[in-house]
Amino acid sequence: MNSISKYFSDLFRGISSLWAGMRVTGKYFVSPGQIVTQQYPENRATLKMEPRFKGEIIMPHDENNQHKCTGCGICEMNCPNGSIEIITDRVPNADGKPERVIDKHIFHLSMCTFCGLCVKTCPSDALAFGQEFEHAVFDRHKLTKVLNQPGSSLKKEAKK
Amino acid sequence: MSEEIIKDVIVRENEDYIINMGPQHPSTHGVLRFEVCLKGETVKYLIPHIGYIHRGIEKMSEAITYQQVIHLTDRMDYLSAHINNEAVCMVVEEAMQVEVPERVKYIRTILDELNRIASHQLWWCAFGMDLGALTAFFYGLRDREQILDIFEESFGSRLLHSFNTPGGLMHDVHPNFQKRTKEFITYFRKKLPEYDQLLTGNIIFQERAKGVGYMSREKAIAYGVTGPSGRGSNLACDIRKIAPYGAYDKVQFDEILMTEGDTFARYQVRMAEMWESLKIIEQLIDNIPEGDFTAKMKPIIKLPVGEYFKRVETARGELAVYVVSDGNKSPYRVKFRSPNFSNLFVMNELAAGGKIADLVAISGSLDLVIPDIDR
Amino acid sequence: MNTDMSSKIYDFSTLTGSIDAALNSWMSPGLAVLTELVIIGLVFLIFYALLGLFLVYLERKVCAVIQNRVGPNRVGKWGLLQTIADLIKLLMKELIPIRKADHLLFILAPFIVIIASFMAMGAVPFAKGLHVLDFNIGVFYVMAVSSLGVVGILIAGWSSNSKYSLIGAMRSGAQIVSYELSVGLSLMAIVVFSGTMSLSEIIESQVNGWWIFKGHIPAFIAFIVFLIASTAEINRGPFDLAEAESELTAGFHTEYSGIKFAFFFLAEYINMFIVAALGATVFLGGWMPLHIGNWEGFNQVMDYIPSIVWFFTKTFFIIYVIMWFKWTFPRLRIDQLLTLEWKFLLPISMVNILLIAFLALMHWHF
Amino acid sequence: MLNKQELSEIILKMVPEATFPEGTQLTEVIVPAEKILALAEGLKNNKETAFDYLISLTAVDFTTNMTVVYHLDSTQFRHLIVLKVVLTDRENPLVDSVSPVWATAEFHEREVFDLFGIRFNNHPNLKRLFLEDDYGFPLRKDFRDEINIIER
Repeated sequence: MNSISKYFSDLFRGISSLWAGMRVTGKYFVSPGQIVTQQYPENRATLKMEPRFKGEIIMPHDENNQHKCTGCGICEMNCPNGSIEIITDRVPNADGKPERVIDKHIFHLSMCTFCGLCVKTCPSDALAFGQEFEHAVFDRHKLTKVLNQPGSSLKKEAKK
Repeated sequence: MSEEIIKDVIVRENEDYIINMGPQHPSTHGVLRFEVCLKGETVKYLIPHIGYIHRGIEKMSEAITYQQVIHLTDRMDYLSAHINNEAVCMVVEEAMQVEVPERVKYIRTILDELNRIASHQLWWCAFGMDLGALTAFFYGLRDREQILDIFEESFGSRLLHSFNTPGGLMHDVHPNFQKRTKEFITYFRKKLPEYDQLLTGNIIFQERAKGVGYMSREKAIAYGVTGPSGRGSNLACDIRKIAPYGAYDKVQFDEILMTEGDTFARYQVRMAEMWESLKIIEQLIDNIPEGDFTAKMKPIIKLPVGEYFKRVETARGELAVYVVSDGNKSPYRVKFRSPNFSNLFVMNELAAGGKIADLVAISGSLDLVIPDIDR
Repeated sequence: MNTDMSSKIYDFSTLTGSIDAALNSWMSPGLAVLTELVIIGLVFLIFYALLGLFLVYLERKVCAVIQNRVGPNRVGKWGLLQTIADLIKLLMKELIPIRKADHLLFILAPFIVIIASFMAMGAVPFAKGLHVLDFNIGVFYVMAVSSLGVVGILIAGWSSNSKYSLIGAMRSGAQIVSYELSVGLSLMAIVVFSGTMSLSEIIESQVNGWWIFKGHIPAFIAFIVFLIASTAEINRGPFDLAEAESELTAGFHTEYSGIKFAFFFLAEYINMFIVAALGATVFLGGWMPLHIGNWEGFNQVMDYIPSIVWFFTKTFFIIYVIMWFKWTFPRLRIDQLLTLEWKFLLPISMVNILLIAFLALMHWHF
Repeated sequence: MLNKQELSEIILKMVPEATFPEGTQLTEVIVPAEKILALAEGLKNNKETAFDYLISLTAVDFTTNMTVVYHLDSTQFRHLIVLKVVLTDRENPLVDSVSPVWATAEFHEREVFDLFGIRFNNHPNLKRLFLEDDYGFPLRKDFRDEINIIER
């Protein structure tokens, strides 16, 4: 006899478990307020990324187009996959002695894995993470960026 | 493929009915190919083929410094990226006898547990989808977004976060990290019962999962299956209990062990582990000690000559890092004992005799991440 | 008493009668019948296509809201043109010929599936008087025709020369054949109650209350069995083993592309509509408004809602329940599927038929 | 839970030629190649040691020799031990396979064969795991591949 009662108890337990699952989906069907989708292209104006978001590597320039990169090449050494190339040249400074100045700070965004070692190990904190994340381009070479803007120069400050 | 392999496949082909599940297949969660020999619906035997995503991480790490190896390891098991990074950092710290500040231990353990919950959530989504409950996928991902936002706010990246460096953390956690984590705990405590209501209690799900893919404790030990998959067969292999690291010795949590050893047992272990992780975070989140977020470390790290070994409990099992150092700034040899590599090869024993649908359920319950297998 | 009540419901046969009279006045009777057939064919084709597209859109929206997403909202006002865009895309897709496939059968399979659902659509009573084929064996006809679809699926699985589709076809063959038993038995329950097999007479017999209320417990059991078995019959919900995404990628229609895939896709949704319409007609009284015993006022008010609205609300309610099944439950394994049918549904519906026959004999139903 | 002293006594009883290097993080044992299978079975079946869990089997190329490293653990006592087999022959390194003792060794050994070229005799099916057949053995120190690997 208990096999028959087990048969029916299985049946009702099964149906009640099915109904429990349907209650969950039913609850979400009747509450469209829970929809979490963000309409990405439309909400581009209001979309603000976190301040620490690792979008890309940038070299911040202040108002009179000066940056802090001395061209020492420590970031180039620390980059695991060689996505930074520093080109420096010798320019005689104020008192005539030739001094190393950064010419081009080439950054291959296509090879960068955002590990952040360059930003961390830079002695003069010249690099930082930008929040820009739309990097889709049609031509691969556009991904090779020169971080120091043309006509920018080293920001002179009291030696720490 | 050389002729010998092609000839070998042809010979096997005309005897048995062989289908290839993978490398592009919805339920292999990555580029893994199962060569399945079928008799009608039942599986006779199964040969896993791997190597489609072998990047040679161990070879690469012989050419780069210890800090740079860190961000290679979170490309191995990308769902427990933070735990992998922490493993390598701890090997280096122990080798250099550097004492990490208390604050770093607390933060690392909280982030490990958040990472474990996020990984179990994604496992729950994929497992539900494998068995056909497509809605489970979206509920799991919706809740996982909360954790990824917390990570994004503190680390800057959601999945692969190189936040650990030997000696401590890259920078300190975000000021409202604690507030958001506590919000997440209360939020997720309301959502977890819904997971059980939707899938665990469901009679169809239980029929699909109970009694499928039984793995005895001896077989688990023989094949080196660790993590929740091993604990489903009553194998106490939780490294957080055996060799506690970080702040695990200051926390009360119990190791979930199931005895049935089938797919449903492994499922229950992971579901219960989510509750445990919430408990661990709750005990730690309020008393993170003050202090600096990294110990003083020289820029070039050179490990003293010798061999170092560290074991860590990732979301999928035991990750062991074995480093041989010859004194200069990049390791002489690094071996990552990845949990998925051993968990994978028990598939043939579990799937033989079952149906194709069981094969999908078993591979889902073993929670395989393929880049961790190939390294 | 019930004749004058149903007279107040708008009768489409007046409309069809007037068209018939107009046609006969213009041309010879033979030609009139021919043009009527052409008109019915055209109306059906347009209705078929629009309904298929709308159901696909409805499913994607329902599933989206259940899963906390928005669903298609880019093409057209609320994404309404999405399915039309999909259809055009599928029309433009190249029909990839499969090497070493059995070409005749490969092309024939989608047509068999479409024809089967077309023929079944003919016998559905859309509203009072709006009924294309009113056989006196309506239920039997629909059952027979809907089992033609499985032949198309088997041919598709076999002829596309791929292991996955062969497994998918074998699975769905076993599934549909065994679930037709329970669908048949659950429809039989109401045929025993109403005494006739013709769909319009079944609806007439529900004038003083739908069978699901009049037949109380056994009719409710038959309705539940019908819902489960018909979801399995159309390869949907927890029983979609034929095209199980996670195991067989796409089952029997893996190799199909372009419009041939669209045929399978559309046929699945039209089958869902047919099954829902059949359930609504037999259990929930088709286009018959909700009448409760002798509450005159209430019945009068119910009659003002046109009968076609009644039919479509009931059908779309059942369609929603079928969709609700699909987006909640995991998939059954092939052997569990068959044990569910042979060990649970079949005995229950057999006992149910005995119970109903006894009730009908003793007139204990309302 | 046995400490280094007790473990070394038990091992010396089984394999007299075993040597125990000092100053290592874990207890290490260097064993001659032909004795490894016997020691493996002994350590697994011995009740006090019960090393039934092979954590990992790997190899290190010390240019002068190739060392196969076995990390063992016991699920009962949770004490760790590291076995090492030193192979001086670089052209055809050969060692007995321990897959009869631990099932997971079969695949670890295939990986070591794939990356180092160390052959394991009476291994059930010694084929490469990751790479094609004509590719060399990448983890050897003398491996050169001009196309893919850039020497920095």
